[in-house]
Amino acid sequence: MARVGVFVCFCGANIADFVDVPAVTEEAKKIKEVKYAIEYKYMCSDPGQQMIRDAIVQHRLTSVVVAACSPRMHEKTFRKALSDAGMNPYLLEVANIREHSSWVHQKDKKAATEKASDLIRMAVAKSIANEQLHEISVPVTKRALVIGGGIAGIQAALDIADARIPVVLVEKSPSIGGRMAQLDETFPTLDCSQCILTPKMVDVASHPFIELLPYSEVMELDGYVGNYKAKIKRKASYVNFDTCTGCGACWQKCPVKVPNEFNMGIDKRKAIYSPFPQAVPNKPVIDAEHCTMLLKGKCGICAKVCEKGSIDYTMQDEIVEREIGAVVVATGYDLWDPSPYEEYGVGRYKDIITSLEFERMVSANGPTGGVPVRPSDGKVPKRVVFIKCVGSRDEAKGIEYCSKICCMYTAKHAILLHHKVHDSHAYIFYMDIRAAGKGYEEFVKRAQVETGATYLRGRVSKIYKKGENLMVRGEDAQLGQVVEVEADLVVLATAIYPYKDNPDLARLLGISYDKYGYLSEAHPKLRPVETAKAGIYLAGCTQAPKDIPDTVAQASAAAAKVCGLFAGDTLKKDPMISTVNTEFCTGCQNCVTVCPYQAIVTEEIPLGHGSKEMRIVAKVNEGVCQGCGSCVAICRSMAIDLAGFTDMQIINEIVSI
Amino acid sequence: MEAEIKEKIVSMEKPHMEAPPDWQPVIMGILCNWCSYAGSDLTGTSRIQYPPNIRIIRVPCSSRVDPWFIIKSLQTIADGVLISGCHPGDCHYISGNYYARRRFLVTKKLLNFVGFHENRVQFSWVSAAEGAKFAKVVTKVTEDIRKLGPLHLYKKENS
Amino acid sequence: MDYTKQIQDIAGRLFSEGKIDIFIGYRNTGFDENQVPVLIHQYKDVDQLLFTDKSVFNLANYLKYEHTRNKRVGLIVKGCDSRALNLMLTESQVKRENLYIIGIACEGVVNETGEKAQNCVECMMPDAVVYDELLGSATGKREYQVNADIRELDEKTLTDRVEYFEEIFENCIRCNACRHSCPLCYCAKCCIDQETATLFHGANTTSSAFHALMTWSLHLAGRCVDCRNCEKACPIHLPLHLLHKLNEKVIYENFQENLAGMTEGDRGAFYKYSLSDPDDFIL
Amino acid sequence: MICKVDKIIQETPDICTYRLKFRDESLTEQFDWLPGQFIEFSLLGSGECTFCIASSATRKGTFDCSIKRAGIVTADIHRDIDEGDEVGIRGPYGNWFPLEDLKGKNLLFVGGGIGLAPLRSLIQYAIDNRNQYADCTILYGARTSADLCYKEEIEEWKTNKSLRVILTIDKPEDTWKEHVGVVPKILEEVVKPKVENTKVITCGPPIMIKYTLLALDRLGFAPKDVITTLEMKMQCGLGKCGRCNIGSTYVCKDGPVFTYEELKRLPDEF
Amino acid sequence: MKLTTYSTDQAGLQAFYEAIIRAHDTYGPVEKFGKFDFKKVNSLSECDPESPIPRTMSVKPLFFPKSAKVMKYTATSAGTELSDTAEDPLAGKRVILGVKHCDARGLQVLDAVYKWDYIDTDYEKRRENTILISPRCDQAATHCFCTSLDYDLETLDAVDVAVINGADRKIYLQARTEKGETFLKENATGLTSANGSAEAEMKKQYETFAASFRLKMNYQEINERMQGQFDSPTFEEVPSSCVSCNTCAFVCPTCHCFKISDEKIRDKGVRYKSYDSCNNVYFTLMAGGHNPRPVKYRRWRQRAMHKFVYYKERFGVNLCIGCGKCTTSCPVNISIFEVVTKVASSMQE
Repeated sequence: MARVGVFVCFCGANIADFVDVPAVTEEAKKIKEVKYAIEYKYMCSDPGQQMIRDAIVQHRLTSVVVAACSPRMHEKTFRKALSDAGMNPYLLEVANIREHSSWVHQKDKKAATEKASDLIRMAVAKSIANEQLHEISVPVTKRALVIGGGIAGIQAALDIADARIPVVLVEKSPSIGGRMAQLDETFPTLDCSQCILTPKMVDVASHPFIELLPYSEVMELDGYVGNYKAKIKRKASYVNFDTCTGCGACWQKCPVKVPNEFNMGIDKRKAIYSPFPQAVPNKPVIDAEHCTMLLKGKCGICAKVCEKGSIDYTMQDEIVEREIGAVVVATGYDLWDPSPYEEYGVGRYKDIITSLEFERMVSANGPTGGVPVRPSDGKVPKRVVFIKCVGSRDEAKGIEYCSKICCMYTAKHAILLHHKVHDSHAYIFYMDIRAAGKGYEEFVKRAQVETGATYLRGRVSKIYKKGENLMVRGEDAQLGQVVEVEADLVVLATAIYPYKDNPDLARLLGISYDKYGYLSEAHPKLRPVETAKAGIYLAGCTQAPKDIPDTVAQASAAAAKVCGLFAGDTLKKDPMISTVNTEFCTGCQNCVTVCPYQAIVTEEIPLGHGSKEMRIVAKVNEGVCQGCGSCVAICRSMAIDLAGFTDMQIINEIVSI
Repeated sequence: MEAEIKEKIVSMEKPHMEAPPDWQPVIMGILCNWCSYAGSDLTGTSRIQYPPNIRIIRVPCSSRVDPWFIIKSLQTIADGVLISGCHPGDCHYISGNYYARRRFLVTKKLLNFVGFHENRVQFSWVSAAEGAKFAKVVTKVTEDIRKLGPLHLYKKENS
Repeated sequence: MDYTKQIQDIAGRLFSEGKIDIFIGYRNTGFDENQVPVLIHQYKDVDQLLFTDKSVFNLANYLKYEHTRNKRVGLIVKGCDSRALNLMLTESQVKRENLYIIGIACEGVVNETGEKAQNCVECMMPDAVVYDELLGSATGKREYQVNADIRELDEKTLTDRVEYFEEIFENCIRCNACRHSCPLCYCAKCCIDQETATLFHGANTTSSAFHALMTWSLHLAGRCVDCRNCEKACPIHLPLHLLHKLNEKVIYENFQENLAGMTEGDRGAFYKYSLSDPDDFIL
Repeated sequence: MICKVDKIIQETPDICTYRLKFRDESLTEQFDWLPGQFIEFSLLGSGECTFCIASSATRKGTFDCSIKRAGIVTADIHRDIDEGDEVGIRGPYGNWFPLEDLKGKNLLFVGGGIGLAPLRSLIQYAIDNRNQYADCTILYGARTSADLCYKEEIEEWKTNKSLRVILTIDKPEDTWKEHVGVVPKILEEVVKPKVENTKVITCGPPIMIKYTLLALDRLGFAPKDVITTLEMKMQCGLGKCGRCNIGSTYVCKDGPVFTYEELKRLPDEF
Repeated sequence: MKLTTYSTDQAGLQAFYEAIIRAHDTYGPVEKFGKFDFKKVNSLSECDPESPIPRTMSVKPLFFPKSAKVMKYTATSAGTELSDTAEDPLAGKRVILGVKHCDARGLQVLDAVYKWDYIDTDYEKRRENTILISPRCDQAATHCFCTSLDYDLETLDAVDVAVINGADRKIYLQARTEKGETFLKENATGLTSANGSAEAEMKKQYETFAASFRLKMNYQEINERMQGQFDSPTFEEVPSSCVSCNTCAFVCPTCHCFKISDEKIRDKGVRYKSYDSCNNVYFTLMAGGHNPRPVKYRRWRQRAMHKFVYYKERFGVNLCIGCGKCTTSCPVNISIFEVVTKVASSMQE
């Protein structure tokens, strides 16, 4: 029974001055399905809404058309009026006769009136095909998974946990801390990285709402927003963390030496090791690839020296499952491998190091005790050349983007060098100095003034050996001439680059990534923290190069998103989502391909009634679908339809004028 | 003059069909909710005037537009169709307008191939901030179609 | 091109080894020179089989019917047929493990007048791309060429094209033979089949025919493999390939797409996008 | 012919009865039908559907069509038609129950779900011509009590001393006081009809018909004494469009009322 | 019965045709997309009445168009108004040239169903107002078997005027019906009367024609045998290569199944009656999902049985007329001749 009520709004003079409202109402009455039509001064006012409510009851209306302003303005208001009258709010259609007629055709009242009538006719036709829809509620598991225990992961975990939401923090290395733990001092304030980081690390370890899973990796993520299930591999550490006290006897006695990743391979660690002194948890793990006991069954010294008997060579990888509602991905960054710069002699000359190696050297807890040394002969370098944009902004050899932090940390390095080696001199080859940020420009100035560093604008074309030293030949673009600098040490500010396994992670999580491997945000401007998949958020350099403040800000933003998501017991969703008519579905899965949210999965249903043979059909996950309709338009068999914008509704609109 | 007439003949579907004197084109506008519809609202709030020939349908995303909406519109009342979505990269649904863009190009070329003038079906990217652009686009499309005259191809009997 | 013997041997072997339930091939009608598809269920019928340059029909079409579903099927595919089959595999319509595919490195089939068919002359990939066994020697991918009829029509004025196509749509009787004979039109409920077409309107009028054919060709855009089953099935002999070839040309020229069905997993141009797709037609 | 919808009665969640009367009242007199005949009912814009007339011509002025929401057109009918709306009808078409043959016989009506609709026409006819027929028994079943049609009228029938009304539903329900069980079972176990001088008129879903026929067979009914009405896709109702062909029989002209004996002679298609 | 006969030569025949086209609303076989189809013609050069068989479509669309308006209506809040469609474009007096005998026989067969019970007045009117001029076939096409079905050229009243090639390039025009006779007499300018003299020549022409048939069946036997073959397993085998494309029914001169569909735009609607085919899966699909013929072979069985058994049972004539159009048009060349002979012969085994 189609009984449509049409309510035409004067909007004071806004509509009435340019559209003949009574004529429009009369025209609406001529439509067969319209059983009631009336005009009023302000439909959105209380009396106006009361008219709608009364008419719904009195005239047993089955759908309501309000001809007024844009649906983007008052659709919610009128929907509420409908539900107050006991009618499904989605039986409302709004004909936009203000923004689309009276306001834009002010010179031609006749045409504006005609157009308003047509718009109403379209809305009536659409409303006849409207169906009762109900808000979708999806239950939520209030537990967050944070992948990565760097500063981004730590910050996100703490912020979420402080909101009394349980967090599972997964870190692949034995300790949390990440890249920030490797840094000495941080720009632009030169406060000690460890000093500000370690308290946070300890907070994580002791927080009642954080479950820390170090030395672990996420293997699988199933489900959808609010209802994910993660499988996490806890790699065998061969040390019983419950009993280990972290006394260090084992790693002192261990005979096997391995290049130390934490110090960028400058020094050695043992096969049983804790990555750095302030590690959290401060428990050692055995590196199974190098431990002779595990490799050959000989040795066993650590087990002997351990008073607690915490060493267990039989330990196996363990898979743990956690039900979670949201994920924050904070896997950080890797350094770009500068080997394409052959002209620099990367790999050939020992005294060319990366800035992170330099960072470790100048670090007080670093392998050289805070003094930079030349890898070739251990001498303290006096003339150090810093080359910026190694890889960054270089389409030919490297990558197109700017790594964002190199300008700043190179300035910092110049200062640190000056602090550690007072009679040193820094030469810095740069393309541009990008120092946008609070106190950044000042910091660069400070570096230039305080250290007297020579900033040379230009690209380095060649580095060659001259005696023990390196000759750096480059162009000084400001002078327009070639310069050569003799250097004891060359530091390359290599680009930030995503981890190689980022694409794997992205596939595992079902989110998208860009051509470099950075995980993609849902919208570059308006949704920089969300991914395309609902309930998965990004923090830190896994999304794009960032400095620490940006990373922390994004981590907190992600945490806020998680907290927002978990604010209610269920997630409320607009019911305007896709539905599959399995009878028509051919199972071609094109919809699965085009869905930007992976909201469509497949299921098997019997071929016919009671048939044993099965066929594949598509199934929309209500929790994930956002209602864009991409799948509907590509579905050839018309098996998918979009509630609220069904084919029938749109065609009704098209054929009604 | 002659060249003009010739131009007219080759660019028209049915040159011998004259438009009735009081004829006004009808244009079906299909706009995505997040950019173009918001943009058209802005046109309204800014009181920028445009020809009253367009009838607007709101869809969530330009990727919701199935080519047969266009065909159906052309077969019923419409003399032309305008479809508008978000600028590339701005899609509220990430990638919808990219899929739509491909479909639109093929649809447009195919319709042109079977005899619809290319100006009968037009597409635009209008963002929520481009109220003035929306008015410009509608004006252009309306004038284009007014020049082409009424559409006579494959119309439904009762349209 | 005559692989009659090899095909009989293979089919015979497959039946005797119990590897297949049905073999789909070609046979002579016994009335004239025409070959028709035949579905063979047992060993004793294999000597009916033959394959020459008159083996035109795209046999992949039979995989969409109920009587071959979930059966183990052996069939012969030429280059274009195999690409259709590839798409059917990608779109989960058939299971690869149920098929034994005899691929042909096709030298082109002939049309009614005995000349090499137009689609074979312009064929870009005559070799079967998916097969268990390949007959003939593969010649590889060829240059893309724009269909001759399309080129000719493109040069005509709009008014002329209107006249030309009006005739086509006017003469269409909407028997839907085109849709039924297309291997890629496997939908159980086709949107242009009149009975389900509440939204499409069912009458066999010119406007309905226009709507149906346009929708149909857009559903096949980026998927059509140019086997011309549709055109052969059309009782009115409408040049249906024009619609498909135009789509193919637009897609090939603008999106640099491979031809439909060249690799398994490739769904066709409408199911992916590139950031650098042409944008100049958009205001 | 244009009819106005006089009243819509929601029988069950998916069945509505539409009480129709002619817009042009002069047609009311001309329009005459016998129980078992059908009409073509069109909702302009959606299409046409075949429905049996569910009321008897002995009750003139209006006539009823009970429509179950099943396909595209019926869904549109349910959605779009409102009291006072106009619909198109053609008819009446088809044959009717062999009223003459039934005279003086005991009548046993076996109906299931919407299948009561064609029987209702005959039941009303029989009530209005009560003296022409002997015992009348009505066995009516549905899946649940909510799926029973014509509830009010059934209550009326129950109070009618000359009718025996037996109701059943498939599965027990708390408030249900009548029989429980599928129709064929109740037929054999509760109704236990006399075979002599009895004609059975049955209509219902195919599965019910199938088992009812078997049950009747066991009870000893001759096929010629079992009458049913067939549903078949029809479009013209005039014996032209060819849809309702079963063998050389046109259901729309030679049917829809057939005896079981006649059905047996048809090719085994339905 | 005496048949009015005229004789002429090729040029005379052309002149006769041209005169007809000038004076009457004339239809003829026009070449479209390489095949001949009946269209309205304004001059003889547009059409070729002698165009060979097989042609795409029969004359059926001129009597039973692929889509015909049944009625129009408007529905507003003021009420529903029905209106008859505009004048039937096919109802006027007209002449059709180049009708093959099988086409004409097809119409005769259709008459049975159209004149049964409810009479389709549109069809009847179109039939009444039409003169069929039929050049006799000289040579059977590959799939023709009309002679086997008793629909040979000797059947008298199928066409109104028969055009027969005689000896020495003589052409005879013979009126076969009263309507034809009146018409022929009215248009006999330039023709020579040849009443009674050409019988032998015509008979001879027919005999040569009949001898050119490759397909022959014993219809009586087949009809009898088919009656018991409803459950024949052959039905499941034979049409397995069918692609359910419906072409056969659409081109068949005697297939008459149709469907009714509505088109409604704004408040105006049109109801159409359009071709349909029993090979279509939806043909018997009922609301609610039950379908008595869900699989291909059942639909094929219905088609074959209807053509060769049911129609005969009901109306006394066989529905198939042996024109071979279905086989020619079939994309996989399934021959109904082959199917029915196989089914009929399977009983013996």
